[in-house]
Amino acid sequence: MIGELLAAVLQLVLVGLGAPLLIGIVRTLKARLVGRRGPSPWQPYADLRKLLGKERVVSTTTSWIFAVTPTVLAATMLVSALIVPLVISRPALGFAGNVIVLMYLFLVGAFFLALAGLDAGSAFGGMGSSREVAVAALAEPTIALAVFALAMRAGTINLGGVVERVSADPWLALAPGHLLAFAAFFIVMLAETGRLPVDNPATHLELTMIHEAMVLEYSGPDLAIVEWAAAMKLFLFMSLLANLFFPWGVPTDAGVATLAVGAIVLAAKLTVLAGLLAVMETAMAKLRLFRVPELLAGSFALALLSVTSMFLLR
Amino acid sequence: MTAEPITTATNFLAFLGLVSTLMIVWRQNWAGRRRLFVVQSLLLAALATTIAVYGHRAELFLVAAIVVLLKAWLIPRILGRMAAGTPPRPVAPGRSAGLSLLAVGSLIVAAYVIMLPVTTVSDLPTVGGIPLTFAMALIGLFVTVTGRDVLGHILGFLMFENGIFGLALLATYGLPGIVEAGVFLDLLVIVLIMEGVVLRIRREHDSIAVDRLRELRG
Amino acid sequence: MSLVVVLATPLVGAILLVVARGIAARVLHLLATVLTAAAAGAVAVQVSHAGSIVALGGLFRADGLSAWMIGLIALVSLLAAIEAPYTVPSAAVGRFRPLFHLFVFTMLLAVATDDVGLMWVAIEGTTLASVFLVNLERSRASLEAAYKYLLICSVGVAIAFIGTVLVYFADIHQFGHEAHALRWTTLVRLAPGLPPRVVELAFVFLLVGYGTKAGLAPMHTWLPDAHSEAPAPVSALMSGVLLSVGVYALVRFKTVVDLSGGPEFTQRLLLALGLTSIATAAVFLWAPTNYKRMLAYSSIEHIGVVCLGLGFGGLAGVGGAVLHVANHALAKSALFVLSGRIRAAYGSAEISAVTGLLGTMPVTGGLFLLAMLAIMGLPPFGLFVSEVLIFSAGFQSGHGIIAATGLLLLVGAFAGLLRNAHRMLYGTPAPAIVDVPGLRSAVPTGLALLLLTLTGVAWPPGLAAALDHIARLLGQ
Amino acid sequence: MTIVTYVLATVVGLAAGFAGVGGMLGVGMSWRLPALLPLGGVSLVLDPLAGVFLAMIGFAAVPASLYALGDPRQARRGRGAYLLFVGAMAVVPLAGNALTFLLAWELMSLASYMLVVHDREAREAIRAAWVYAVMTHAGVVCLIAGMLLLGTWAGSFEVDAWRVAAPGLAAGSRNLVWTLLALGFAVKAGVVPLHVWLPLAHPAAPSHVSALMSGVMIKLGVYGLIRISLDWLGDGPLWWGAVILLAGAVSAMVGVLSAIVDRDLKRVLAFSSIENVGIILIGLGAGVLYHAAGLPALAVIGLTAALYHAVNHTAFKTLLFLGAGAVVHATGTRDMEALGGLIKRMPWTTACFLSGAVAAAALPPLNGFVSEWLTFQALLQNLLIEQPAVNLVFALGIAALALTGGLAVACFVRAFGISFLAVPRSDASAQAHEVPRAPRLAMTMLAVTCLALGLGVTVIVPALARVGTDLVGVVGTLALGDALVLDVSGNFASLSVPVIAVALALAGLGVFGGLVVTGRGRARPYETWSCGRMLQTPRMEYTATAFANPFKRVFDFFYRPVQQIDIAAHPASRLFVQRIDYANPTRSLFDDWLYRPLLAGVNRGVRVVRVLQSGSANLYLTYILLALLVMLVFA
Repeated sequence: MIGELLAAVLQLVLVGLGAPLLIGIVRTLKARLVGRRGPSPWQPYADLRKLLGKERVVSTTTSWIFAVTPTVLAATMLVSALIVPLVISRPALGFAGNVIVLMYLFLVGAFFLALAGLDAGSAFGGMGSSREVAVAALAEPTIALAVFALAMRAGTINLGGVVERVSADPWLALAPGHLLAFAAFFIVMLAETGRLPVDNPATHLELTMIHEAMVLEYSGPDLAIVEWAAAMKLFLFMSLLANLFFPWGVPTDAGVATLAVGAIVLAAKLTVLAGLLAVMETAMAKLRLFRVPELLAGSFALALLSVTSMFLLR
Repeated sequence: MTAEPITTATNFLAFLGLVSTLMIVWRQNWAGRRRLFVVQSLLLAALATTIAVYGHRAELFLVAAIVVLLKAWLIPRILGRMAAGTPPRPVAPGRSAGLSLLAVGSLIVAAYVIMLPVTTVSDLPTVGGIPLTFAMALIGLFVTVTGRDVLGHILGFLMFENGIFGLALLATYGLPGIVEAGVFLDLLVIVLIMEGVVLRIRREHDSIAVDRLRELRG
Repeated sequence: MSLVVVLATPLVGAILLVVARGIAARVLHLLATVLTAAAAGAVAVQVSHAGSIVALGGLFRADGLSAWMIGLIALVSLLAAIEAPYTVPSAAVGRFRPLFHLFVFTMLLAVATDDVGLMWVAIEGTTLASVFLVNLERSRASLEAAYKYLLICSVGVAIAFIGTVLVYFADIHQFGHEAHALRWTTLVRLAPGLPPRVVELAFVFLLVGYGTKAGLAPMHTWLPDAHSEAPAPVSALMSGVLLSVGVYALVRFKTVVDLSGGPEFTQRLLLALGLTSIATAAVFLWAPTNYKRMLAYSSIEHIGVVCLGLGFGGLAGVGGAVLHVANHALAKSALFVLSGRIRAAYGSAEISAVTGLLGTMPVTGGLFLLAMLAIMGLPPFGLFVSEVLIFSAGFQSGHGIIAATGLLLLVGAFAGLLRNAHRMLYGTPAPAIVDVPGLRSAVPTGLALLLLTLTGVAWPPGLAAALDHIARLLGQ
Repeated sequence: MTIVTYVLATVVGLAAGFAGVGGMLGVGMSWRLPALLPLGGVSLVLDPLAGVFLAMIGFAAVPASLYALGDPRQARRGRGAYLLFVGAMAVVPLAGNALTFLLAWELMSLASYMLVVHDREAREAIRAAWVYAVMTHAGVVCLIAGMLLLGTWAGSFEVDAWRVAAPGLAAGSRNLVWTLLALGFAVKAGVVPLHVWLPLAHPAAPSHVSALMSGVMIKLGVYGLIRISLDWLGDGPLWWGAVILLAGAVSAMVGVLSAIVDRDLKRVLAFSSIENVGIILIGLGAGVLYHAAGLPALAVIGLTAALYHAVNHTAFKTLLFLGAGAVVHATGTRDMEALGGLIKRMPWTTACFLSGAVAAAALPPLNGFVSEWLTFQALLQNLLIEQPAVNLVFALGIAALALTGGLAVACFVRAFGISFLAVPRSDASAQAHEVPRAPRLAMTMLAVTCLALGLGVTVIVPALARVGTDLVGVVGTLALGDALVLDVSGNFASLSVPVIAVALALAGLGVFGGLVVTGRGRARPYETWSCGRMLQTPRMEYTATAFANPFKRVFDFFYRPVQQIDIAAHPASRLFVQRIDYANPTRSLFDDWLYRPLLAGVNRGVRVVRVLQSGSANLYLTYILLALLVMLVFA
């Protein structure tokens, strides 16, 4: 029982504290790739601490929804942290949910963030919400089909079950269906977490930003929490990607040593993925908003391919 | 076998009736038609008396008398009163009687075909005349349908009635008394009502042409 | 005895009303209809006990079907008589009353007599009695309608006379000069022996002849003109029961023909004519200009449904058809009475002239809406149940396709009727219209709708048994 | 008098509700009155499936009637029709024979027609009522034909006789009956392409009635589909389930796509009803497919998902319509472009509407999420059926359900955000005031029900599963997990909504506590940032049309939007623009290609045939002569 508790705490700490570091690593890698020295990977912690110190400025037109949204965002991310198998295949809340619950928890966050965007009553908030919700809607079918591909292969959609099933039979991981599902899921991650081809996290240019437009009105501690939640979302998505599709090294029992090994293996995988993300982002420019559906349609086609390949090669 | 006198007499009278009907179709002007109608009614009365004599049906004498009284005298008088006001209609040029005679011919053939079930099954001596009288009825209907004015309609209807009366005589040697009386009463009332209606139409439209009566559509 | 009273009262009433004037006429008018209704009730009671009653040595005979029709005619004429003072212009009421009762007499005679020939005379009599009723208002249009009505119906009924003569010929040819050869009872008794070919030929003439009186398409052309130009009580009587008398005559002869040559012959004809009638009505219901013509076409539609019921046959089919005749009579007479009031208030029979009826005339409008729902065949009124009965017979007798087509056409008619009802009932109410004062005037139509709800939702105990008895009577 | 009627309606609702729950728990009851009507008279039978729908009708009628009590003056006209409406709806699931069913069904349609034509002057309400009445009547005619055919072949019009005789029927005749009845029920359930009456009729009715129509009446169409696919006609071929599933998928997508772009709040909710019926039918289609493929355990899950979503939809859609009714009552308009900022003036209604919106967008922990999750589980396990074609149908179902889920979130963010948040766009919404206590109580009751239905998963799913097993036939004990966690098919998937809800609450409190403790709670009010412009007017806000713009671009093949710009220039010169009117209306696929040509054809045909009655007596006589000759020749 102690192991379970320890694993839960470890997962919370990893997600809570590790998320800004992941963002930092990606930023520094991107800078290095374009030949700049770039800020140190610990820079996001400094930003958060600065924001926490600042004064909260709240617009008169907003309502309680604007005030509650940061808390809801953070809460959903923390609960998701206990569902995704980071350092142990069966995390504390593993029994309570599966991939579909995870996706809907992220949707709760998107729902309230969009409402907060609208609440301020400015044109940018509305535009950001409208586009964010459009992208989220178009990403849904891909997630569902990718999950369907996994469910066919693993016979269950409980995350722990999938991890154990795939790690037990390595050939599964190399099946074409599996790789196609990974590619589809990767594109969805880019769309959901607002990374480059869909939305440029680094800019404040009104016409191009989707995620940033919604949080334009936030300031001080609220902005800190929102940024923190966004970082956690990226962390969770990447670790989900890593552990579902390449689950080796995810321990199944909760001993102190095994947990440490699990954490290190997770850190390694995330760094590799962060590198891949950085390379992708520097290589690609931002897509015009009305080309994003074609990208998502492509990912949907990949997911459909993975499902049909699962059929044929069964 | 020598045909019984009743067969030859009824066939001959029925034939004459049909000829009178054809004459009515051929004659276009009203006065001539009215006179031919009287002839037709008299022929039917004669038919009734022959059946009364040979068929030993005493009540048919009374029926024949009523036919003469009603259809040969009273109704033509009313028709005359009705037609009094209208200006004599010139015979429309180019409206040859040939076309209608052709149609009447086909109606006679149709009458024979329709009455086949009756003529094949019946063994009555007067069976020969049935298709002829039925043809008279159909031609009467044809005159009603092609009537250009109200009088044409009424005359056609009366000829149609005559044809049916003849058919009834030949097929059943006369209907039961109360029904026969009812039919004559109805016929008289129809003509009287028609007279009232025609007067009102003439007062309303100051003409009894049918194309004035086309306002109610849809 | 009560049969003679039922027939004598309207005749005597008509004769007296020719001379009566003023308050005496008004009292006599109402008294005559009430007495007829009472006598009809007596006849119905006697028939329900004794099966059938006879008068004048068998010339008059009332069995189940006749009693049903006599009751219906009495009821509808009561409704029309009560309504008459409101809508018939006072100048014409002197001519209206005697003809009205004569009209009722001829209809009662047609259904009460056993002699087929006398029935023909009576039906011809109904036409003659109602010609001047149609032309009561002496307008140019009603004159034209009356003329066409007289001409077409006389030609039609004359064709029916050929049929009657042929039936008589078949009877004599087979059994010689029977005493009462033209009596329906003898015809039914001798029917199996009659030569089928002749009887079937006779039925074609009878169908065309009496079909004209019943308003079956394509012989229906006089009906919209006559019913829309006649004053409301007369068109209520004509649409409600005169058409049913035409159907009554057809049913009588159908029984004889079925016994002699088997039911297929009459079924084919009745189903064909039934479908054509519903189709023609549905087309003309789509965009009528005048709401009285709309009601006339809806009568054609419902008579077509009755014809389908007779064509399908079986206890449900014929029983349903008989019930449908009663339901339709009640609903249509109520509708015509109400349309009379609407025409009196709005001054025009055009649908476009009447808007916001529910707003300006709440009582009449409300009743009009309910009656329209009834005529469209919606529960809780009886027409829904009788239509379901008829179509259940349709499917049971294997005529699935025809039943389905009928149902489809009914939807078309429903759409048309509802469209016009909407144009009249809703919209901005016309300001200067006042409703007929007092609720008393709404009592007769309200009563009719109440009866309809009875047959629609809660059948009185005897009804099912009566319908089965009548169906069996007609050889099902 | 109005008060009495609505109190009576509440009592009837409660009675129906508890009778329904009783029925669900296995209390069977049957009550016959053969003498009252022909074809078997009146007969009412209560079984578990009827119990579920009866409970739905009952427990939805209570808040709706309560809402009406809040504003008796407006609810006075049509109170009789409302009572008839609730009564007839309660009888439909109980009907035990054909005539009772048809009578109750038609009475329900008639009552709802009377309520739709509530506002007599509004032209489009009248047209809506006409479209609704004609389509419903066409549906009823299909039902009449189907039931009479079934009654003829089964030998009796009693439902029990149908169950007995159904297996013996020939496949062809059973399919014909199924198609006819399915068409009839599809019209009432608002399945695309028979849905065009729904967005017209529901907004025209008063709010508490459209709440019942959307929440409960269209479910009776689903009830009918369940009866014919699983109960009355025995187990049918595979294509029944496939047709239901695909129809559900199409309806879901068309419903939500139409809901996203509509400006009228109540039309948005009406379209969302079409979407939710689509989701229910996806679940039902899956259940029927499994039943036909001989997998009763999965069939029960599919059916349970459908029933559960039906119950949930009744709860949150009634809540949303009552909320919309409150908004219309307060602001007098349904156009979302004129609403906005209502959260500050109508806090209570806003909170209830938000909970309805969250439930409708299927977000945890409320009830919409749970039934959609269960539908997913039913769809995801289709591998046990070997045919690839069926698996493809399931894959389409999954994609459609997922896309619909995402678009539903967008639709309700738009509906709630534009109507309730930010600055009021018209002075009507600026002076809005909170609705009286009765409607608020009604809405709160429903909001609490949504939460309870969401949290009580482990109680409700077994109850509905028992209804499923009663229909599909006895199957082994369903491993549905313990009191806290719901397991589906062993360890395929498990869900525990209470645990997630508690975790969310704890995490939220933790974060909020952290903020307050570190003393950073204070906030300085200031204007919304708008790039330095001084003036902040409501016209700068995002409008409903603008919000829907991305969807119009992405799905333009479906919407075929029309660009309407008219520029009012200054009289002096074209260059000085005074006013620009921009509209971007979408066109309905079904109106343009299916219904408008149909009407035009009918009108043309009628104009041609009217010539027959041309007024000439000669022509009329010719008709008689022709009729005579034709009959003589052919007879």
